[in-house]
Amino acid sequence: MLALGLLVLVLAVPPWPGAVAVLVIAWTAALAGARVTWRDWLRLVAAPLGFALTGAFALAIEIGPDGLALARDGGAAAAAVVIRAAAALSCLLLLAVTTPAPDLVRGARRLGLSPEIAEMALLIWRFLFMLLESATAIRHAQDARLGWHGFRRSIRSLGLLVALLLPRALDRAQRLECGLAARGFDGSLPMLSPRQPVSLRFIAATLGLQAAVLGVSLWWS
Amino acid sequence: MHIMEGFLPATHAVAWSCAAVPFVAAGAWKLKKIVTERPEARLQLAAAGGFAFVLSALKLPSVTGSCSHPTGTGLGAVLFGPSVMALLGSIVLLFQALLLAHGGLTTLGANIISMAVVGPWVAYGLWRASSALGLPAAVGIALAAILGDLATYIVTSAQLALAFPDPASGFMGAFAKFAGIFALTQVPLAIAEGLVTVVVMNALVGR
Amino acid sequence: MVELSLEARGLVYSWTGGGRALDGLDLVVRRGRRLAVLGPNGAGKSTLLLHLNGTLRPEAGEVLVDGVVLGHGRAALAGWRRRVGLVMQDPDDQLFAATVAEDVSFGPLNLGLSEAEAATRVDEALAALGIADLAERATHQLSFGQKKRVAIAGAVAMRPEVLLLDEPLAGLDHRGGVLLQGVLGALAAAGTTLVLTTHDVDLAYAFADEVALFSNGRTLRQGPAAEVLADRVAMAQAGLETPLLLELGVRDRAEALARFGRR
Amino acid sequence: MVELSLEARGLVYSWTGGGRALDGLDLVVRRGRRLAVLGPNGAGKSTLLLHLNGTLRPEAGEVLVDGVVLGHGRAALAGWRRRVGLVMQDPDDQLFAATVAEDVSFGPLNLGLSEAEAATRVDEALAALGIADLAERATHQLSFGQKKRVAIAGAVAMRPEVLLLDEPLAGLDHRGGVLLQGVLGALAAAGTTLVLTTHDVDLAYAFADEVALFSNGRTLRQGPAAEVLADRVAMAQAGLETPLLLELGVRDRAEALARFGRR
Repeated sequence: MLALGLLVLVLAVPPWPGAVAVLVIAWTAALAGARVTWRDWLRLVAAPLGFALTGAFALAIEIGPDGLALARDGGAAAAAVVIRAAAALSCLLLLAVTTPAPDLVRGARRLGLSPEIAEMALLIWRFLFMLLESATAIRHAQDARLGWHGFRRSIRSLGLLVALLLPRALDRAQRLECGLAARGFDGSLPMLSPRQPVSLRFIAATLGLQAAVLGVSLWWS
Repeated sequence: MHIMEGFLPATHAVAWSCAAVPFVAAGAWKLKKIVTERPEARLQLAAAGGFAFVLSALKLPSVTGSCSHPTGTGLGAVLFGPSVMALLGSIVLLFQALLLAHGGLTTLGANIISMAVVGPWVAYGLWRASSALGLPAAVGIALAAILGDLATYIVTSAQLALAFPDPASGFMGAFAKFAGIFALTQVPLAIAEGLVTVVVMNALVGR
Repeated sequence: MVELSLEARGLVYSWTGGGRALDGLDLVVRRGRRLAVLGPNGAGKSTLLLHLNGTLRPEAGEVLVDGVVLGHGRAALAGWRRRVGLVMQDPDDQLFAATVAEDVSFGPLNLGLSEAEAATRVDEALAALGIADLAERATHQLSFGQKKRVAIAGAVAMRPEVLLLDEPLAGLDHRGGVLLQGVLGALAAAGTTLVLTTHDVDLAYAFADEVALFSNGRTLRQGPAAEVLADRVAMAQAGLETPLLLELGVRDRAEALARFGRR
Repeated sequence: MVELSLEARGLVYSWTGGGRALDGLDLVVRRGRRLAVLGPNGAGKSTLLLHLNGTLRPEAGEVLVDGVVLGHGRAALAGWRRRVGLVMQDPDDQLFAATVAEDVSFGPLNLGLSEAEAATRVDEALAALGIADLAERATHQLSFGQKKRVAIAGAVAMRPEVLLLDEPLAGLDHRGGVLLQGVLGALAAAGTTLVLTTHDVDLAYAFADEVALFSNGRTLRQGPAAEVLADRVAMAQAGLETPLLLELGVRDRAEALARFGRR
């Protein structure tokens, strides 16, 4: 909730000072509020760094009549985009570390998402963890037999891994079908969704904070 | 190639999301049709979605970046048809954003278009064309994987160019810029992925 | 109350590609008892369980519930599965939902119960398995032992008369095994008929009233646990060892369990 | 020959999202011995093995091979894995190729051996595991016990000095377990140092020279098998039972094994 609201704000307001304020709030909320360790948080933040840098580089240059050149104001424009993206990313991650994805799917369902899609999303969620576990185990086993030393071997190992994983994924689906049949599976997947308590005080505080960020950035510019 | 969270301006984010809606809705409609006809396909579809996610989480050797979407979604497209992949791909993209910080929520629409719509359709079309031409399955699928990858990357570059046109040379200049810079990372990635796909096909056929 | 609960007569089933999984198999499950289906790997134990709850259809032979031959039509199967629950060996083959409570509610809702009734059943089943505190936990974060208990809760929530368990203790350590045996004992005491497959002779001895000894898709011998397990000829034929306690001459099970408190 | 082979000093490793898998773990593996790493599920046994062959990198602490701290650079890791082989618990995770011979050749070919040399290694490894007749079989058609042995052959073909085995007997029935123990015994006799993890106290007693007792990511006690297993306080702390044979007062392992011929 806090994270989603902030995310909208980031795109709506100019990067300075709105995005910077959001960045600070998101980091504080994650590290102090949600008690994420620095190590985990930095690892998450670092993931899309490559995209940010190459993308920003593209923004900073221009193709003029005499070929490539540093763009006028390109540096500033690139910096603005990067700051905004960093703030937005922080909001996304704040959401990711505080709210499990199934809760989001259930929330979306309450807001009118069709049950088939919600069910499919939740099933994919379950499958992806099972398959991720298998993939990690296979990767470790290959590594132990020197399968990931050198480019050619790595390509081969990865290919073998994927080839092993695909039939496994389908096999898993078949076995799950068998296991669910024993519990009366007839094609639909009914289940009781947990209800989440909503804190009014939290919502009020969130809205207040967001209004403050909006106000400050509008006043500044 | 995922456009990261917050990289697109608000108007573009909204526009791409709107553009993605009909495809996802069509995918949802197709999904309903498939599961009414074959209830057991539900679990297979979910397995395919999970598989596509795991592929995207695997690191490709010696190249920065990870396996991209087309292998997984392309494969799903071959199994279940490309239209339903728009939906599965969207779900997978959402989870990627949340779990791996690949892509994002505001850029979800743009990423859906490039990776869950264009990628699978290109891969599917190539696969159909190659089987119609009587090419070996391995060749067709490798081609589908490589070109599906490249198509995705071209679309992404175009999306970025539209959002940030070059002050001097406009859209075309910006497109050349983004495409040129991302080629450094994306072309080796596509080739590596094509090679991997060949190994995959050989191993699957050998089984 | 009839004493007989489930019965398999001359079941035959082949794998695709040849090879008989079941080869004229007979088995009798008596109401309120604990039956261990004991045999080496590949003897056809899991395949049997899938027949006993109607998931697989035999090529020949039949399965009877309370003396009535069961069909494989939609309605017949639904009634069958209401009465006979199955817990598979790998809990990942049975858990599909994102959280524990959601998963356990699947069976009761399929029975056509209301949301409120289903919620009661979920609480009851989680309590019976001693995992009420896991209700809101994410399925993929559970340990193997926890997953096993959630899978069993999913079956228990449907209140079956007979509960089939495939290798319920496989992969569990001592503490996990003891815990699960306690839970199964309580279910048995509450009147549920239990059928479990295992290749662990000590478990069969410690837990079952009756043992059916399996080999190559057939029942070599079925009878009281201590008798069957002490039959050296049949046990050797099935490729199994005599339980250590029996070998040491501790014939009385109650005494054995009291003296060694194992498992 | 140095007596020391592998050593772990103060290993610390946390899962993403908190929770310590290893919490200052120490372990000594002596050359030519059979060490059982014994502990309940979730004690960190598998995580330890992944550190001992360099797959995982500890947050603190270090692993030494013959007294030299091992780095995680490319070259160092290659040398490390050449000397320390790993066999994981689920054979389905480590059989990648279509046929048995092809799969077993994966490691030798990665060592840079020629096809002819690799073929020799494959034959040798299959013979050591007693499965020379399976060479041309498709991996997915094997039984569970056969798969386990093929997986071990895949590691043995690299001729490691130390072989790490994660729960090697899990899921095997009596006959399969006896067979595999024979094979492991032969490998040990040929000079391979064996480290196996298990939660089965009887297996640890029957098979290991030395036992390292694990609990919550730490070594509670390491020493001669009979001593550690008879330490009731430490065993209870790890949530394990005393092996039945020890409990019965059969102190001499050779005698125990001769008398009962179990496992």
